[in-house]
Amino acid sequence: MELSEEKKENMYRNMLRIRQFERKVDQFISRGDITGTTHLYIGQEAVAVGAVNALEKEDYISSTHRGHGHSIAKGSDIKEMMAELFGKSTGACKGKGGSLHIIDTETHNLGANGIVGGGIPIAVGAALAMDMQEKDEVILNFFSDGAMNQGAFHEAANLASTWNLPVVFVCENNQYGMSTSVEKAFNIKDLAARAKAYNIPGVKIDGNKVLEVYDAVKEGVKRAREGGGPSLIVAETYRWKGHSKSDAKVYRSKEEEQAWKDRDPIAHFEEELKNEGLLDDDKVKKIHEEVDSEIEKAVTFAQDSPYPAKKELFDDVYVDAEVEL
Amino acid sequence: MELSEEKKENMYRNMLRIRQFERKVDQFISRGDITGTTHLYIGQEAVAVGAVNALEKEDYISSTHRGHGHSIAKGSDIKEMMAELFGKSTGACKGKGGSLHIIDTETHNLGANGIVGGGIPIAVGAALAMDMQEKDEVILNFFSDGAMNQGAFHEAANLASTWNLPVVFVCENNQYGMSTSVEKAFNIKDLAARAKAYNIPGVKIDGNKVLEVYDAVKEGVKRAREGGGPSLIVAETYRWKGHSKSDAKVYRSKEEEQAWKDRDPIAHFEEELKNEGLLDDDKVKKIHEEVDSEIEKAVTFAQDSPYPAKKELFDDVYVDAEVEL
Amino acid sequence: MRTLTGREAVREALTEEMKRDEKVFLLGEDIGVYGGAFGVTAGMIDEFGEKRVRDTPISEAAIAGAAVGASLVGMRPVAEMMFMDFITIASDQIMNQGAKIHYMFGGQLNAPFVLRMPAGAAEAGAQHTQSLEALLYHIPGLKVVMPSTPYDLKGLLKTAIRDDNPVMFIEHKKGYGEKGEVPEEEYTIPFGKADIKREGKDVTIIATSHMVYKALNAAEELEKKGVDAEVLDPRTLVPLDMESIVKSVSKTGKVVIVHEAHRRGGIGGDIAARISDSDAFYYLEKPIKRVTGPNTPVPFSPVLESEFIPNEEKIIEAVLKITD
Amino acid sequence: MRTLTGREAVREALTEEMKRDEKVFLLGEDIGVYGGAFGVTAGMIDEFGEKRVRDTPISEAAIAGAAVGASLVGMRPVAEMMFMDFITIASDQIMNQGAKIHYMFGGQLNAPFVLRMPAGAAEAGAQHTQSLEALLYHIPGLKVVMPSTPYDLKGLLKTAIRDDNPVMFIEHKKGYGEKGEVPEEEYTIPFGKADIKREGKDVTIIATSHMVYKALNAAEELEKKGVDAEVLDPRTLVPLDMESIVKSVSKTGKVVIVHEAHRRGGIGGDIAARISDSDAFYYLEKPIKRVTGPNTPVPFSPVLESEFIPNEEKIIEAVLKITD
Ligand SMILES: Cc1ncc(C[n+]2csc(CCOP(=O)(O)OP(=O)(O)O)c2C)c(N)n1
Ligand SMILES: Cc1ncc(C[n+]2csc(CCOP(=O)(O)OP(=O)(O)O)c2C)c(N)n1
Ligand SMILES: [Mg+2]
Ligand SMILES: [Mg+2]
Repeated sequence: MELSEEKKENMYRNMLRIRQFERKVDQFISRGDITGTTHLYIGQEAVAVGAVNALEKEDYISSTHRGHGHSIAKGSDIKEMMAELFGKSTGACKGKGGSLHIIDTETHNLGANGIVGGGIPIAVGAALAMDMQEKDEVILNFFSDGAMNQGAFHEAANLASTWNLPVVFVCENNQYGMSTSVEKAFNIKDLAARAKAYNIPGVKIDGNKVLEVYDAVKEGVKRAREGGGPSLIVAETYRWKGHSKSDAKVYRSKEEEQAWKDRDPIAHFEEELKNEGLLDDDKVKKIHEEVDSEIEKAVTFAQDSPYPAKKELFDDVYVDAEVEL
Repeated sequence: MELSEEKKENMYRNMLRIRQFERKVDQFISRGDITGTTHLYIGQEAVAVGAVNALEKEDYISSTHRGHGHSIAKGSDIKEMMAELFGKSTGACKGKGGSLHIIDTETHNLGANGIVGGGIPIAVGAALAMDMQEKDEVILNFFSDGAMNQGAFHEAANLASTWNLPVVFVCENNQYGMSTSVEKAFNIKDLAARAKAYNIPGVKIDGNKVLEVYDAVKEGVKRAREGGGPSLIVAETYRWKGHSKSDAKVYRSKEEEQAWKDRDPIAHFEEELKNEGLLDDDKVKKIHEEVDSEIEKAVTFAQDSPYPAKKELFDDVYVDAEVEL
Repeated sequence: MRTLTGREAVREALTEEMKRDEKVFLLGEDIGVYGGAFGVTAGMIDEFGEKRVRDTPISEAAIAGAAVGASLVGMRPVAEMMFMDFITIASDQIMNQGAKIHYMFGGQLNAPFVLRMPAGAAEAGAQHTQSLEALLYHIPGLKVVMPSTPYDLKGLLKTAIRDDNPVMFIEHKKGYGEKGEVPEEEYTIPFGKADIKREGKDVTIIATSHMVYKALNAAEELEKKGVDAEVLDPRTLVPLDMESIVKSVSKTGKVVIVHEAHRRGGIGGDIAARISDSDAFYYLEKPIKRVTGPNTPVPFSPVLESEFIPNEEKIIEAVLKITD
Repeated sequence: MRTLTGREAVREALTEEMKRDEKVFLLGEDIGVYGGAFGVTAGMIDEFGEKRVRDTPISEAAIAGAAVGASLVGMRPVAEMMFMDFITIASDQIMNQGAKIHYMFGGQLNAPFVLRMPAGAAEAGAQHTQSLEALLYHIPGLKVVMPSTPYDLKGLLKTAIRDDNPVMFIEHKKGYGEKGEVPEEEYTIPFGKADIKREGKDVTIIATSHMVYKALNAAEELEKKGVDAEVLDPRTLVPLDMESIVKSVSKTGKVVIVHEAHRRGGIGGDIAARISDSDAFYYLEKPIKRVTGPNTPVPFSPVLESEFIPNEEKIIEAVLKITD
């Protein structure tokens, strides 16, 4: 299916929004304004944006510890996201979750997950619910290479396949799980080959090309929606930053990093759109300004927001019941 | 490698030993003399015997809840096994374990396991120890189809492959995990195809032909011993009896059962050996008598043995320390 | 009133709730044609079909995870762990995911699923006999129910299924065969309400799950020895009805807590500590005694297993130690 | 004496034991060139090579299982869970396998492995901050160690590695940065010996892990208010040095137990119950108080997290409640 000009521009804008959001977060981390564990999505923008755009609005996603990109792509309010990172009461989780647990039920985002692979069975369960309720929706479940060696992946993938559930597994192979390269953690080169173990389609794609991601996911979504069951898409990409703030990146070379930066998914898409005549330098500049100002607003919102009141510690443990002290 | 006549006869004898042992156990279960949960190996004898005979004496095995056959094949004392089933202090585990936990360190059997798939990571760990100690031994890890959908299988198989460890995975596909057929629990037909997910050799064989099992396992053992890493052998077979004593077998047909019984691994091997001139009716009769009398002795031993003293409840929780009360 | 077994009571609760609400469905190993390892769901697949009585592969993490996930988008899953021991395989999904979803997401989501699981020693050795309620009791976000009688099993399971939080529903294998009165009319039992299974004035025996039966037997015997024991069954551990406990203890001044789980770190210690730090402290005349499984794995041999399981004799002994 | 950080003390113990015994090796996620998520094993791969400092895939069940298996045939694995929260993924291997192997096999095998794991709240939300010692404490067959100071971390880890049983070694993230005296000479610390970190006569504060520091600070403050607090650090939870506890309590007559884990089902309840049912009962003048993490998941927001973690103020308040 051809993408409309508007949609393409919007995808470009969203990729940039993710990039700039993460850059800002990175600054605040360095300055100590954002505390705790945060994992940046810079370098992988094409996966989130390409994949999410292949969905209908009502479709679901579920995400990972490296989840900001997914949330932004799905349309979350970045003010609430930023406030959450600051631990403020106006945050997406009222400050309870932080980066590892950003969620947005409004955009049908079932949330990030601090446990590698932990979200996969949950996504499959959500797909089961859609199937049982004969809904039209599908769920797109993000994870990265490291999660593929969790037992939870295996059990969930088998269940999804055996029950023919409407889930699309998107593995972002960013080449590392923390310091551990795919070569060290696997004895297979093509992670998509694991799909065969469950008799589902598996395809490896260039995760730095947003339209390639879009096309592949579109197909998976179509299959899932039409009752064809799950599929696995392995998008090859790279995280530019360290795993988290404490990462000195001793496990990989500057050359390797540079080679991937030379394949910047945003620059690549920008060029493509320029070639198509959809973007020019002025437009790019304008989008940059708009995105940056949007992010500044999010920052101001976050900074101006209050911290939760201490007693909120005790809220939301149960839906209905008080916490016993 | 050609098997010696003696070894072949011994394999036949061992298959029969397993069959008759289990028949006897079955009787005692019906009579209530053996209590608790017991899973009989009848119908699968060719797998245990074929596989174990492909090992050297010093090689290890690890087993499952359906483990009597593996132990007998590896050379365990059936007196101690029977006594264990009776919960007697002379049992293999001093009565502490029962059927689910029969073990025999003397024969390098790391034991049965009550948790489906639970023994797989342990076997891989044992293989790691052998590798690190530069030992010549390998470990043969038995499990059945059901275990293949445990996360533990997946994580362990990946680890074994990535670390190139000397383990041979023998999956006894007896077509069911309790009442759940392979068709219901998997969306793949050939379980050996899962080997590809770890880039290890995977082969499906006729598990009712003891020499076919022997050959396949021999190859896996050779590979493992020579540093070629793990492999997966899926032996197609059938458990004749119900899953455990409470099983009414409503999930399968009499015809299916009969078809498999017609492929009795013992009868098949007996015929083969007769054709080779290695066995005749007299010899068969003699072996039967010897096996039965051996089993009778085991029964007598078990029946005559004392129960553990009550205070033994507190022994062996720790190697060195007392249990705090 | 008619009597049912525990097994029938559970089945009836499941059946009624599935009829009431089409969002309710079951998943677990061999719960379909096999009827479950303990026959609890026997026949239900015929009534509700294989979509609502779903046999699963042997994948406990996926079972629990699927229950969590399905509960987030409109369904009301009731998942079964064939043995409670297997929660160890599904613990991430239970403890890190299901239990925390409502909280860590700031109240945006909730996970209304039930996990049913049979606990208790019944001749199957160390890995199929544990009573691991203490693990679940420790994790905020879970509700933990541990009924004894058929009446309580039924009424509490119906409440569990209607609850909007994750509910851990612990059955006892030996409770499946116990009989008890269960009315024909519909009823539910609220969480957080202990049940005085026997009134008494000399000592409070707090007993859970199958131990309630033993405590009641012990109380009969004690009666003959002139000790009038009250038997209190908390029924739900989270929430725990401390009010009833404090009331009873304030009356009797003496407490024996009975559970089958290992003593060390068992819920008995926590309950004892809560009593000691409550208004009941100043009424306590004697140390609180615990009669529990010992700090050993559960052995297979029948003679050892029956030594492991707390029994009437040991309860009586503990009571007499503080009432004599 | 020289001072080391907790992190250095753990590293030194590992290094010394690996030099002493070639059967000792490490496995875990990112423990090699990365040096571990908390830098504990930094540089060790250079000294011992990648066979003995083994980076693993993200497969906690396989990590724990491989440790169990390797320990059965001659090795002495020290496995790391990157965060203690992840024992939930490896619980079958820890609780059903490792813990029970010696017992259920009638003493034929034993599993001498160590599982190291950092616990405690440190700005990472509900799934990376738990103190789950109560779960391990409940399972017979495991030894459970939970040290506070660099001195104890080192001496107890060396003992753990030499122990012939599975040992759960719980470190605290915030303990990695704490400094303390550690002698150059070799030493080990026996299990089951509590350490009186401060002597006092008015009240016994039993504190574990990082709470020991807070208890000591609180004791300083209390001193100013005329309360002379004894601070007792059990150091090992299984075995637990009840003798020292009873002795201290019999002297002071008052107890406050402090741990970071959730109150409900935390080890504090069990210890309180054990004290109440010991010879110390008749010396107890006041209810045993617990200062613990509340029964909520750990929230992310710094203001909420610091409200979650027990602090000096709350300890002082609890002490004053029973000493005033
Ligand atoms: C089960 C589990 N194990 C370990 C961790 C610690 N951890 C957090 S992220 C991470 C690396 C994950 O790698 P991958 O899945 O490839 O995701 P990426 O960081 O590359 O996006 C690890 C080991 C965790 N959060 N959960
Ligand atoms: C983790 C786990 N889940 C469930 C069970 C209960 N159970 C015992 S044996 C069995 C079936 C196992 O099937 P399979 O692995 O194919 O072995 P088989 O019985 O066919 O030899 C089940 C479900 C268990 N013991 N462990
Ligand atoms: Mg990755
Ligand atoms: Mg099977």
